[in-house]
Amino acid sequence: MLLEIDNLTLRYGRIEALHGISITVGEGEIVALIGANGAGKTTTMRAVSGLRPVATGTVRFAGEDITNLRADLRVIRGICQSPEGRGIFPGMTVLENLDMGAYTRRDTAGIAADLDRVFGLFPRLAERRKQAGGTLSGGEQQMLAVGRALMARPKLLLLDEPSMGLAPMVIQQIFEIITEINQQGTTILLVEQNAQQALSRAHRAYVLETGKIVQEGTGQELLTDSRVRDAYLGVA
Amino acid sequence: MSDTEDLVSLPESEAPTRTDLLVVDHVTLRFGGVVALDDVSFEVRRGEILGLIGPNGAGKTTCFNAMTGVYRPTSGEVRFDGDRVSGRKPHQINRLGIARTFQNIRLFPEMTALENVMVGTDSQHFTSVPGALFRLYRKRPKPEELPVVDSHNGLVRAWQQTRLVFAKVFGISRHTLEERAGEQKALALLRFVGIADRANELARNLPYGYQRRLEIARALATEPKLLCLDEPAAGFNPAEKEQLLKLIRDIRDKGYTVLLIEHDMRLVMGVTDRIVVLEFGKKIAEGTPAEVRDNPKVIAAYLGVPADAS
Amino acid sequence: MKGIFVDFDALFGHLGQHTVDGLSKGSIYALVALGYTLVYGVLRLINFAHSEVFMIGTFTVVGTWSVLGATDSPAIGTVILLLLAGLVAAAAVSGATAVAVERVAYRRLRRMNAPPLIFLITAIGLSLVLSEAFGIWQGRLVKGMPTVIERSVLFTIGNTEVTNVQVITVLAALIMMFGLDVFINRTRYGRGVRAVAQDPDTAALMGVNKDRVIALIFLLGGLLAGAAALLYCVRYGNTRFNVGFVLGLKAFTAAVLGGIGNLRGALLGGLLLGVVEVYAATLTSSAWEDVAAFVVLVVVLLFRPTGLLGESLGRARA
Amino acid sequence: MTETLRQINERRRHVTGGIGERWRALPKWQRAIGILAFVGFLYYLPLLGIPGLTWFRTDSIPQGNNWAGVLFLCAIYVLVAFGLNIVIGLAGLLDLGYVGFFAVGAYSVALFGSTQSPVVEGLQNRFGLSQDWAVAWAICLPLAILLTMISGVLLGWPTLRLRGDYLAIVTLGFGEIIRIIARNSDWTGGPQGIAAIPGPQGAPSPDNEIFGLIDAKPWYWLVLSVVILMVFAVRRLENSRVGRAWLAIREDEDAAAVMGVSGFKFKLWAFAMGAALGGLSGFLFASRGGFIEPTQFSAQLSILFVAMVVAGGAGNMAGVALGAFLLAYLPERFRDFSQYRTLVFGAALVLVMLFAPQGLIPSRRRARELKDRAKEAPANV
Amino acid sequence: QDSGGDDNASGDGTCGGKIAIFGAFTGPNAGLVIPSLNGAKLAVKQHNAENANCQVTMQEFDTQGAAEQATPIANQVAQDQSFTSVIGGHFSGESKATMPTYEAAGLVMVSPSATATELTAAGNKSFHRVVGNDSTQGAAAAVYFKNTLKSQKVFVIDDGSTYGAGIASEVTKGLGSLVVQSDKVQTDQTNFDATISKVKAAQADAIAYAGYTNEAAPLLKQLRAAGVTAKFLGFDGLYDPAFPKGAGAGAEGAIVTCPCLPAAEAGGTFSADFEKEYGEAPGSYGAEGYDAAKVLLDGYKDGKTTRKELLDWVNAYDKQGVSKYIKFTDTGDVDPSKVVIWAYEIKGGAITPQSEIKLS
Ligand SMILES: Nc1ncnc2c1ncn2[C@@H]1O[C@H](COP(=O)(O)OP(=O)(O)OP(=O)(O)O)[C@@H](O)[C@H]1O
Ligand SMILES: Nc1ncnc2c1ncn2[C@@H]1O[C@H](COP(=O)(O)OP(=O)(O)OP(=O)(O)O)[C@@H](O)[C@H]1O
Ligand SMILES: [Mg+2]
Ligand SMILES: [Mg+2]
Repeated sequence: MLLEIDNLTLRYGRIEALHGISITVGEGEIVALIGANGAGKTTTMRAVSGLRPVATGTVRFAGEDITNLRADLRVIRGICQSPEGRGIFPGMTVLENLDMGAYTRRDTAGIAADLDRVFGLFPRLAERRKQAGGTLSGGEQQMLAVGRALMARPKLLLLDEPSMGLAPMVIQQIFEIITEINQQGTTILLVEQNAQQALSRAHRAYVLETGKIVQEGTGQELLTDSRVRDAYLGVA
Repeated sequence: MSDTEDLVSLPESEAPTRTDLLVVDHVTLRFGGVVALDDVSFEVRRGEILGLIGPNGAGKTTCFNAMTGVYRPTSGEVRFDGDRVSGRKPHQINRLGIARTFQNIRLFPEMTALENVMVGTDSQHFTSVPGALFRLYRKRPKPEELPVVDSHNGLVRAWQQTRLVFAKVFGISRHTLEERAGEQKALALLRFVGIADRANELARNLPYGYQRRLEIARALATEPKLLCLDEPAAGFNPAEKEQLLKLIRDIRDKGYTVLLIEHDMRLVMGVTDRIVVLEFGKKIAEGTPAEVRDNPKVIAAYLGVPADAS
Repeated sequence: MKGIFVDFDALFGHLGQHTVDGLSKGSIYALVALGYTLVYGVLRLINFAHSEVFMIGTFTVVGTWSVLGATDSPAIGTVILLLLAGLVAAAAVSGATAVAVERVAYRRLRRMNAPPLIFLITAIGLSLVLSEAFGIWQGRLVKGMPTVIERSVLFTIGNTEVTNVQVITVLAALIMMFGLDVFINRTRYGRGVRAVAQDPDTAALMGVNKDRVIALIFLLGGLLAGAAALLYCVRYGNTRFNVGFVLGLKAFTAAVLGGIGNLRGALLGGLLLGVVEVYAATLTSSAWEDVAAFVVLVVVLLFRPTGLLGESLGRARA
Repeated sequence: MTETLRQINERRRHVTGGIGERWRALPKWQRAIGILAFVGFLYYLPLLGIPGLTWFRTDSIPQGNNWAGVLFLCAIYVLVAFGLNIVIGLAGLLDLGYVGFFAVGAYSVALFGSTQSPVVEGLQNRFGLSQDWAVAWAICLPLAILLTMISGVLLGWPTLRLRGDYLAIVTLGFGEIIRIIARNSDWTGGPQGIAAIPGPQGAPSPDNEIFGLIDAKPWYWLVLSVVILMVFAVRRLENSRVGRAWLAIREDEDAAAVMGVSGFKFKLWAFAMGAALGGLSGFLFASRGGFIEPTQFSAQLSILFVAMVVAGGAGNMAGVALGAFLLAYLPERFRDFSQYRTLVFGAALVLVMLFAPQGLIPSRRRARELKDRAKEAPANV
Repeated sequence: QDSGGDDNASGDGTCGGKIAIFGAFTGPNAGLVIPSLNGAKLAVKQHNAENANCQVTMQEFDTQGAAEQATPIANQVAQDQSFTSVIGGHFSGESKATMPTYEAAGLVMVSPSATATELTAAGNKSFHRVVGNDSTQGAAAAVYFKNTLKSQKVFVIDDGSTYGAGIASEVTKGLGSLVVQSDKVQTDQTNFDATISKVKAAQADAIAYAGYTNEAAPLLKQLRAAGVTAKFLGFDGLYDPAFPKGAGAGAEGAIVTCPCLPAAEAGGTFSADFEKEYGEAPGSYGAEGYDAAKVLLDGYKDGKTTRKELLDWVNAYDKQGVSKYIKFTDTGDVDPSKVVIWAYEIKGGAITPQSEIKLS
């Protein structure tokens, strides 16, 4: 198992946002997390990437206990997150934002190649490479956030609602990219509201409800599960 | 939701007429080399729900910004209900009757949900700062506005009684009355959008979906004639989108005119009366949902697949 | 005596001279301003204690020189030795002080995510502690020191005399500013600094060690303040326990004038402020130079609300 | 050392928190009685003779200072803190030049009320008035408030569009400009200052029985009464549409504007109100002292004012009052520290802020904000 | 710390009493005031030693030279009836701020060093000083410029303080057309380029500086570094060893005038006693501080114990002091004909007496 989350609790002040959840992500898998607003999906991501301190429980990555490791050190271990709300550096250009994604990398040639790949995936970004990140449109920022995460060449990629605010065509594209990079060997933990897409592309998935895991299974299983269909897929 | 009917006061509840409420008239907006809006013209008619769609970076949010005074068009102008919008400050434009929500939620994070909405009611206050300080302008209260006398403790009761007499003789300051009315209205609006259960929680601690709805309630509190929603369903799952769809319909049914930016086609197709499509800052199509859906230009630029793409 | 009388002859008769004087005065502002701007750019807080970091630098120079037995106008070899020793010592001590300031006054608050106003007050408190400590230890009156570089006129243009000390201060300020600019804008580490400035959480997600970056900017600010302290000593040959207060305010004004958080802005603002002050002092009297400085500041901000060059390290707009 | 301090602070927070809760839990009439008793005590304070408590008097040490005189100064500072609290605590604008308003208030009464002021002398000559003509104190009062409000608006008009720290440095400049003008102009009396500033009973003279030169008690009572009045006034503002608008602007000015709240207007009002209070306190300060000179209005004083507000607990009137009281009182009570006073003061400021960052008596809202922020602080950062 | 003798030794109740002394005993200009305080302490100590049955206590109040600090102190002293006389204030501002209060309380003030001319002009009944005022010193400096330095073009600079602006206007008056130009600097200023270029442009051959050491030392240093060789003359505000130290080699030859006696010239054994007590020569106003105390102590010795008696006593005082012959005019100034103004020169980094400046 690449990532093992065991019995994790996390608090915001007095509010307990996660009540002991356990999730595993195997090497080479796409695992989706779905759930309603406020279920705790983002919170889980933050616990994995190290942005929020954990109350109890452990997080293990590639066998190492990283529960109390600093966020920047986790990046070096190979965990990279594309955060909810995009987290674009507003005063940096598109190019610099992408470079930030490769902050911990030293292989100049590899970085250049990856840059080309990202620009190939999102031609819009190539057009705007000198524009300040903060002035991009919402969707452009989303592309930038995903592209930046790709630049880190992580072992484990955490994507928090990558399709948010994107036009239908681009959404399609994003999911194709996700599948593609997964096939190239990147493990992915994916949070998505677009459960249809997420489940059909994920190997396995978990359903979160108010801070607890209520269901888990393969993507296909959940896609056909009636409860899931009612709650998260909407009336067909 | 029935109890809100009388509290959410409506803008001249006229039947949808053909008259245009908002006119975007040949608006061009440049940022340095980027042409975000290129000679865009369209109008929003009273009582309708108009959808504004287009690929990422097409200029939709920029269009909102030009309408609400955040940016000034490079050329062209926006007219609202006969008044020029361009050149006015955001708060003045709000008083003309345009309210909006933001693509990246912008609530007042350290204020409670209720307080957030009450900020929206501010524009209905007539009391000025000295008025709030001295509270000299007093009105004869209606019976239901009088202080209640309900305590069993003699001392307290005496005090309440004094206040009652005082209010009867000297009236109650307009400020106090306005505050109370504002609070009632804010509560009603929270109930209307369905988040009254967490009215006293800080906005920053509300889940995402609640925050989105709170933004809508806050915008409604300013009693706009036109409500502009910028991707209200972003981050919602399909079930939640369904609820939102109902909410937007309810809003329209109350007589508001709505301008909606949204990428979720099911929502857009389900709720709008007409749709304007932008691409690269230019308007490429306009029409009913059915017309737009089948427009090859729109399909090529935006939808990708002919049918419902969600 | 008159209130304000304006003497245009005095100003325009020697405009070149006043400009040169102003530039050399302003370059010291600029160096100190860089320290404010760095910290402000990253943490969004006015590091009020930075003026004391500078002050301690000047006392370090005094101490080093007196240990080395400096005298007035020594031989050229000794001059270089004294300057180098002064620079190293002042930069080291100021840098260490700046890092210590961060440790003592800010780190705990940073961990608590306290609002900027709180930092301002601890900074003020710490600034009082440092300057008072020196006031008690070193006395409250000016402290003289040997004139290490004898002033001499390098060249004359028209009626403008340019001296060696002026050239040294301005050049030093320019070199250090550009060095810093390259470091922040061109290097990987500098990009890390800017990332922390704009969004600390996301920066951590990109693998940037926030604590190290913050310590680094304090250190850089301190080093520059140390260099400024040396230049100040060379130029003025005096220091005092409260030199930092006024100079710090001016330097901060300069940073704001140029666009706080913007390194080039700090340089521009510092030089401009120096020139404005000298002009104003010539036109009327030194008593009014601060008024002129602030009026210029207000006028500039009216037309460019984020300073001459705008903010750059920090959040741009959005 | 820090460990024990932290423990002390924890205990303090525990105790004060507990007191606060219990206090709020009391029935309204009991609270009213409590408040009345406290106010009564405040009026009794200059006579303080309760055994055991006399230790608090500033004249209980050999080189001590007049107790009522110090109380007067404390009360003045409390008034200043109230005014600055409107600007900083409520409207969220950092004003580092508040002393400017204090000075304008003080100079208003000095320039128009004193027979020795160049302005009055000018008026006398111009209109052929007698040598002891000057504007009456009672007229100087509204005049001072008016002038400070105008200066607040004049300062605010061009600068309030600026954000955060830009405003801070501009206001700081404003304070300095006021002082420099006062010091270098003839019509302000220049560095010599202005003497013979009147009080409620006219120009200072040994015959003034109540508001005289020697006994500071009546002056203290006067200012205390003003302070109490202002408590009501400021609370009214705070708990009104105005207070809410200030809060909204503090949080997100653009969003507030789009909701129809004019940021500029309310910020200007905050400035004007704050200025008026600053002017009022300057006015009272000058009347009491009978003499002012420009050095009394230094930038350091502005910074002290800000420290009072923040250390006390910005946004909370009880907090800023306590902050102001302590910052004025402690240096007087501990005169024996002589030249170490400022050093100790600075250290105390650092410690207070490090261990009680929300201030001594935080505003409940601010405390909540900070608690949330602290809890949320990212791990290991 | 109470100075001079113990409290309980007060004699038979018809003698002795309590003096309050106030001034800037801490703060940047404390160096100017401490010698005076020490002088006064010495006087009290000697008095108490000589008059076992007439013990006098002196209590210090530190104002840091600030008017707003001095005011509550004045209230304290005025209300505490055990205080029967006051030494102070040391600076003009604090004196001006507190004079009305002390007058109202009927307390006599004897100041060793507050020199502003206007202090005695307003007709205050309480204030006296044992030092010449600024107009005397200004006039003396003008005489010195004319007669000794033979200056033709004098550049007058002041620091905008109560003290500096006052004395600058006096010296300007005395010099008349010899003043070529003037300039103002400000407290804590460090860069004097503008002033220096004005001095250069005016081609002044002498500079009068009215202010304190903190600005004068760097100014002088920068003047010399910029090649200005004009003679530099300062007033008693610079009568402080820190001045030559701060200005370094540039200070050599600068003149400081002071209405205070060189230690060696002081009457009697004062200088020796002072040096024995404090291990250093009496600096600025040491002798004046001693005299101020002595005027009052003589009154106590004479059995004057009420505020009223002491006020009358001081008004009528007429006796040789260590710094000068002391006799007050109606306005409280020391008799102008008895005032001595000395010129000191900076030699080898020390302030050394040069000559007395004779006004006539
Ligand atoms: N900063 C915070 N402070 C306090 N509570 C918070 C904070 N962030 C999230 N919460 C609470 O934690 C719970 C989980 O939130 P989280 O953001 O993880 O949900 P989510 O599943 O990502 O929802 P969404 O789909 O809206 O993004 C919610 O109830 C939310 O109110
Ligand atoms: N301040 C600015 N400076 C430069 N370019 C800008 C600025 N604001 C917006 N733009 C550009 O203008 C274009 C239109 O942006 P806008 O935000 O209106 O897009 P949008 O239609 O709302 O897209 P999305 O659906 O992704 O939110 C984008 O390409 C954006 O990069
Ligand atoms: Mg989320
Ligand atoms: Mg958009």
